Amino acid sequence: MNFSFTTEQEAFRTEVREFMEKEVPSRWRELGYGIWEEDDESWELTSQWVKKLGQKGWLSLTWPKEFGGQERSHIYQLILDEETARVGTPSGIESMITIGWVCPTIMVFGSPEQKETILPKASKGELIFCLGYSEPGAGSDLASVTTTAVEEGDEFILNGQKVWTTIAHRADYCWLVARTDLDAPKHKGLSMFIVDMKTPGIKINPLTNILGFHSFNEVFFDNVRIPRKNLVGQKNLGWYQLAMALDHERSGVGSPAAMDRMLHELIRYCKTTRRDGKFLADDPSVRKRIARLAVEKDVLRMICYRVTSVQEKGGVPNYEASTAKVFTTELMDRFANTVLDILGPYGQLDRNSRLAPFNGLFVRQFLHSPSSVGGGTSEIQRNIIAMRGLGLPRG
Amino acid sequence: MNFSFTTEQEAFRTEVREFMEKEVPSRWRELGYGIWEEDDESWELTSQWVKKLGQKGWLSLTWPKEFGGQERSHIYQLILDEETARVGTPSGIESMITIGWVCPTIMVFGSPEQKETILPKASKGELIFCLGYSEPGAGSDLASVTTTAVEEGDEFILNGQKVWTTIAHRADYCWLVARTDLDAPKHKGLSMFIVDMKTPGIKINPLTNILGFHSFNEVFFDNVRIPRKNLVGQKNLGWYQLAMALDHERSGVGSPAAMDRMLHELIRYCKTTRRDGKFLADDPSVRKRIARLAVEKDVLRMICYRVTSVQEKGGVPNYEASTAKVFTTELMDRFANTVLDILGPYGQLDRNSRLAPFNGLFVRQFLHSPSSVGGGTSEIQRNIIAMRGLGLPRG
Amino acid sequence: MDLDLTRDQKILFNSAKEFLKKECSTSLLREMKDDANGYPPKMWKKMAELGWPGVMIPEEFGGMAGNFIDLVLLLEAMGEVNCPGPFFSTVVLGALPVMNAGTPEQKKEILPKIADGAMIMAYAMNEAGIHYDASFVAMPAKADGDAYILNGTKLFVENAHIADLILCVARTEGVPGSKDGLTLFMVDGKSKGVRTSMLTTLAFDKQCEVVFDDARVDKDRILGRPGKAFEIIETLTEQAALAKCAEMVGSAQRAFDQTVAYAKERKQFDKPIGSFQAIQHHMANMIMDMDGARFMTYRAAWEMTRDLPSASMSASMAKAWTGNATHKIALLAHQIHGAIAFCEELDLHLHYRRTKAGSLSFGDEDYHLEKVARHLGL
Amino acid sequence: MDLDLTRDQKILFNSAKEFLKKECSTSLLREMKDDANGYPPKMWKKMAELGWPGVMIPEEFGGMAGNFIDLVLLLEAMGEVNCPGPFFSTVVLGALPVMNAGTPEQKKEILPKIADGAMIMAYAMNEAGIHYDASFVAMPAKADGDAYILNGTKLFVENAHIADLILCVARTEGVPGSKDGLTLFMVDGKSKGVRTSMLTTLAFDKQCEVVFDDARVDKDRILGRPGKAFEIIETLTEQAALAKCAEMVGSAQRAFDQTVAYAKERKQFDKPIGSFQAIQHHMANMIMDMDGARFMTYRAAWEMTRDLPSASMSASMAKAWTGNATHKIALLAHQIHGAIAFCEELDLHLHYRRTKAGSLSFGDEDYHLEKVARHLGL
Repeated sequence: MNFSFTTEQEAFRTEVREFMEKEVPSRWRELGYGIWEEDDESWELTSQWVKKLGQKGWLSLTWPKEFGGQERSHIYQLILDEETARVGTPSGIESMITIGWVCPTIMVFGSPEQKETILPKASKGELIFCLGYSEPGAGSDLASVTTTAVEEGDEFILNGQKVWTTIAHRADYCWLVARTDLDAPKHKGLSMFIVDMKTPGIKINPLTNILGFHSFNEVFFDNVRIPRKNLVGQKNLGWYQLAMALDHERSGVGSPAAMDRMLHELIRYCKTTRRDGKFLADDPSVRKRIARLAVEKDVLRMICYRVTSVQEKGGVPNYEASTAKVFTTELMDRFANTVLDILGPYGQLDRNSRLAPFNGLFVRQFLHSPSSVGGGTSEIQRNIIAMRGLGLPRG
Repeated sequence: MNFSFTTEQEAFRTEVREFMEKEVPSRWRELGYGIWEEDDESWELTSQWVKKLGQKGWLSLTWPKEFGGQERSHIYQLILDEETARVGTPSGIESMITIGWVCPTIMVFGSPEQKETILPKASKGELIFCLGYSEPGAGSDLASVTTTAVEEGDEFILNGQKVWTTIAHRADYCWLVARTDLDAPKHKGLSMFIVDMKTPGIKINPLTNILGFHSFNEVFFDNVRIPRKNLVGQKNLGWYQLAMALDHERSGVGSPAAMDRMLHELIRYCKTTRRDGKFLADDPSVRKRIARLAVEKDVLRMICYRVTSVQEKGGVPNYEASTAKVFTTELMDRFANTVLDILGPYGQLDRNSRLAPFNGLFVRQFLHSPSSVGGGTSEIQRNIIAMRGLGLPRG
Repeated sequence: MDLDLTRDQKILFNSAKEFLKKECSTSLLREMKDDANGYPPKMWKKMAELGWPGVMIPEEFGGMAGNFIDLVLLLEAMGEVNCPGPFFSTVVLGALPVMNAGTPEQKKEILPKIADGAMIMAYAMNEAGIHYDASFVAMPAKADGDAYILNGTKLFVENAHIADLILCVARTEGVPGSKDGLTLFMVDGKSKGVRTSMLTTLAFDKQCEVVFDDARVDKDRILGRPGKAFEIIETLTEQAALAKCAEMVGSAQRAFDQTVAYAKERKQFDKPIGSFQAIQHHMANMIMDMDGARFMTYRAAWEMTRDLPSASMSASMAKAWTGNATHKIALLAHQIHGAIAFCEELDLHLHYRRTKAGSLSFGDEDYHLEKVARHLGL
Repeated sequence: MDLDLTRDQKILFNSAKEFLKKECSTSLLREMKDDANGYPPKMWKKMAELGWPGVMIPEEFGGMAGNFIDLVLLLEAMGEVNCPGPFFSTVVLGALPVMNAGTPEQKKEILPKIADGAMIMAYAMNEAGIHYDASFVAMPAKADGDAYILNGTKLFVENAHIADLILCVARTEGVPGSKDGLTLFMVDGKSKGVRTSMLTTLAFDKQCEVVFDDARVDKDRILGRPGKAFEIIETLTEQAALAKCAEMVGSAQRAFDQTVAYAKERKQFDKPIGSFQAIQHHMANMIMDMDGARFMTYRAAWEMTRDLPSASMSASMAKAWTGNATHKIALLAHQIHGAIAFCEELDLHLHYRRTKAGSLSFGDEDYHLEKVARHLGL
């Protein structure tokens, strides 16, 4: 049992932190955990940033050397995630998808050519995927996708619609699941594809999210021709490959560090802000609420550390990762909601109001969290925890 | 819309309250809501008490006159329930079963002879039922009872086992559900019976509950012969008759009044008790917790009043009664738990400790509530609320 | 005892919902979000024709002489559609204090105009350093001959930008923290020395920062007695808190209704999601929160109509419960909808925004629990 | 970073569980509930042979020289079976403060006896008027020649009835509320003027009321400096709070394990109840509470072994979380079991009792949250 980091790991943390402090544009710090602003300017910032990380080799920290990685242990990844979250980078969904979900799956199931085309560029931040999973009729029940990919000679002809496709309008490729066998039971007829977003027949329809940003899209596929070489792994085994990708996806072990920073700023605010005749920090109820958030944040940290601890021993954290995901999502809800309560009427003030505490950070966090269902709702996660973690029977 | 009681109703409340204040033995006030002590002495007290209520006509307040009732509106019943709960009578499960569940069902489905034998005596408190529903394999899934009643001439031969049978060892009759058609689908082969507990072949095995009282039992039936006239309603339609009885059962609209009294005593205690240098009542966290209990207690009151309000207009409150049941159970949990927290180390002190606050009332309440699943667990209740109340489809 | 609406109440409630369904579409909300005024004057005029602004104003001043329950029902209906406009600030924060504390002349001057829809009001109490407690108002009002001179900045003043009359709390005596010395001024919204600018808020309501820069108010433009405004403010806060409950109840009810419909219709794993126990139990919890919020609000309103001493505690209880309960409903509504709720177009987020903003206005849970504690004798 | 137990820790933990499985059956608990001593001396002797009482005592005094993690693992194993006996009061509340503040002579006198299982200790701090804060100790100790005379009543003194030595906090100076002036006396449990009587408690633990009636204690029977006991007590409270966490973690884990097994085996509606989503989600919540409690406890223990400054906050965090979390687990365990859990025979209630009693001892959630707040610089 050991809750500390080695000297070498701490040195890496210092290196990352110093880099972050120097390099992260200050406007990002106000955006909130898991939120990135969506306009051309901020996208430009983001993609430069990802490239910078790529140059440092930090996108492929844990990758095997044969794929251009550094073969560092998962603890280094944890440290990187923590420091990235702490400093308030937009935490890059684009690198999360590409680096966190797509590339590890390609390493296992991809063809040599796919590995060669994708991995080196992705590790440099020069190549971005969007995720073609959800459809209007297939959300939690992902296996029921109806987008079809019909084999025709050396190609698959893709028809159908994806939705909630984050950064489809920015991505180079789509990591897509489609039905290749219409007669098989629904889990058994799916395949995964790498789809070049410049292929003719793809139409993207932007959607605006409740924060007012354009971050996700509807994507329509009309007789889109995918070369056979872009099929990932085996035809009709897509569901099982995808399930593995979801195991990777559920992590997000840096979030407690983001909360560290938020708590730190909140505490400073409460110690310097008088309301109704006293400093907020002197209100017993405020003290208790902040202390409780701090405790819950550390509980989450333990749960996240366990994910890394399992990985470190060569295991695949599945239910552990699900607990981390559920706890993160729900704590972020409580966190933002509690902070708005502490701020009182000031909790309503959004960005660009002169008096908005933290320039509205927690308003955006408050709006962002309840619908963050990427990678499965909390309900689905709890099913996974009960069935995979505790061996309870399927319902 | 009207949240008040008429002058006549208020006069009835005064009458009940004065009666209660005078007549209720003081030891009952320390027992806790929904709890009754189980020894011969306390049973004697209880049965005398029920008879007293019977003499006042208060057991059959809302019954039709033809069955010896007073045909008072449900509001009078509510008032009676409130005042009974407030003063801290053990709230008589025995009259709850007999008066609340059995008799209303007999009025609808019973034979003239059954009505004549049971109702007048029951209304006087001279006749007590226990409830033969649960079996080792049939709890939430009540329709899966396996106790059989096989028709033979003018009798049914009963074989099987019931469990958690509260007051079986005191009851005159058992209100029992048994399987009369072994081949029918499980909901369609059940019948209800009135079983005289003195019939040969009945064996009662006492169980001790976690408060240390003997309140429930295992009951074994070994070739018990029930005369056909004791079949209630129609053979094989028992499930539907039972479902109706459960609708009545789920009420318990007096509980907020019990909480009124507990809060009142708790507040008095906090105002006069110093801990760690200040009165408990001056601790902001204690103030907040008590205030929250008071709010929740009034929310429960509104939910209970609505049950009565629906009944008053001739409706059958089903999902409303389920919300009342769930809320009561869960609030009682929170209530007891919160009070123990407020009492700190003193919260551990049970009856007969010199310094036990409220002579351990909340310890017993704390122990009593988590397993109070009579009439269906909170999970089952929530299913009912969703399906009956909101029309959500069956799972 | 009868928890149903009376026939008249039902008619009022249903006709209000009918009217708003027609007049206050979600596309209107979208427009109004970026509209300078924040509401369509045509809709406001129609409301006035229906008598809404005068719902509680006595007949002699052109009102409908309704009671607090009627007000609550209108607010609930408006809450359902997240109706924008000057109703709350004019009727709850304007008409009620004038009815409560105005002189006969003041009533005669102001109430008929409100009832007509001809006067829009706003209420300026909050300042930097205040969450809810008016006794910490610091803004000075200095006597100067026949007038007072007001200087300072007020915050969270809804509709100040369109208000004909601003009720402004200022200090004519004493120090911040003292209940004595507060005075309620009726300031002409267009008068010299009053500058408003818009705050950007969670619920897209039109809350303003108002700077009083040597604003001059005649001495007879005072509501109640000079220095004695605290009690008027207390009553107003109580009424406003309860009125907010009604809005939140309406808003949460709509989010809830949408979610029930969605849960029945949306299929996953070949079944409506509403058939899954997890969803069913969420919804069972939602309806308990919903019913609790509604009937706690109705009870307090009913007690207010009867001037019962318990009304004050009941209002605080309602507010302490409703903020949290309706927030939980809106949150679960999002969760049950999943990704689609993150889409601006769905409007669900408006309910999520409104219920939270409501819970932060006129006293949050803590503030009202402390009031309840005092009522309980703690 | 590695959250698993080391090989040695696993051996200790598993062998402890093995031992307790054999020695501490539920039928034993049933007997001990009504036993005057409250524990079987034979079991205690065997524990001593295994070296448990000396788990943290240095080798020079006959101990195992283990660290706080070892202690936590033993307590967790004991928590699983709700093990009765003098371990907690002797080792946590006795050995630790002696190790922390004793003179070499005191250590030499006491620690070997503890390690041997020959000495049972108890800790008497609480009094009427105190929940958790020792600075409110009022009981006077008056100097009288070479001795002090103690008079007063102590409460919640676990195992006082069997203690050879009672650590008693009394006031030699100052007034209640002051941290100065507290002194820790080592009182012979059998001495004249010490009377114990049993309290009836939720968890069936043997907590006593102890009356000191002109009890005479020699001046050299003081732990630490006279009047300066507060810091020793603070450290002890922290350690005891964390030790309680370990017990609660064990107790909740067993309730949880039983519930998982029951949910897989118990069928209703022709399916194991564990296949119902409502049950699955309850259990998912339970495991998050469980994992949180366990690793918060382990982390604090690990930090204590390293004497890290953060250990103090981590211990308070662990206690603030664990009380509530393990209570929720035990409560849901009851709920999932249904009626059968209301049966005394099932033993589930023992976990429900123990976790709650633990959460009320050595600081509840509020107390430790306030400590956390202070650590956070609030």
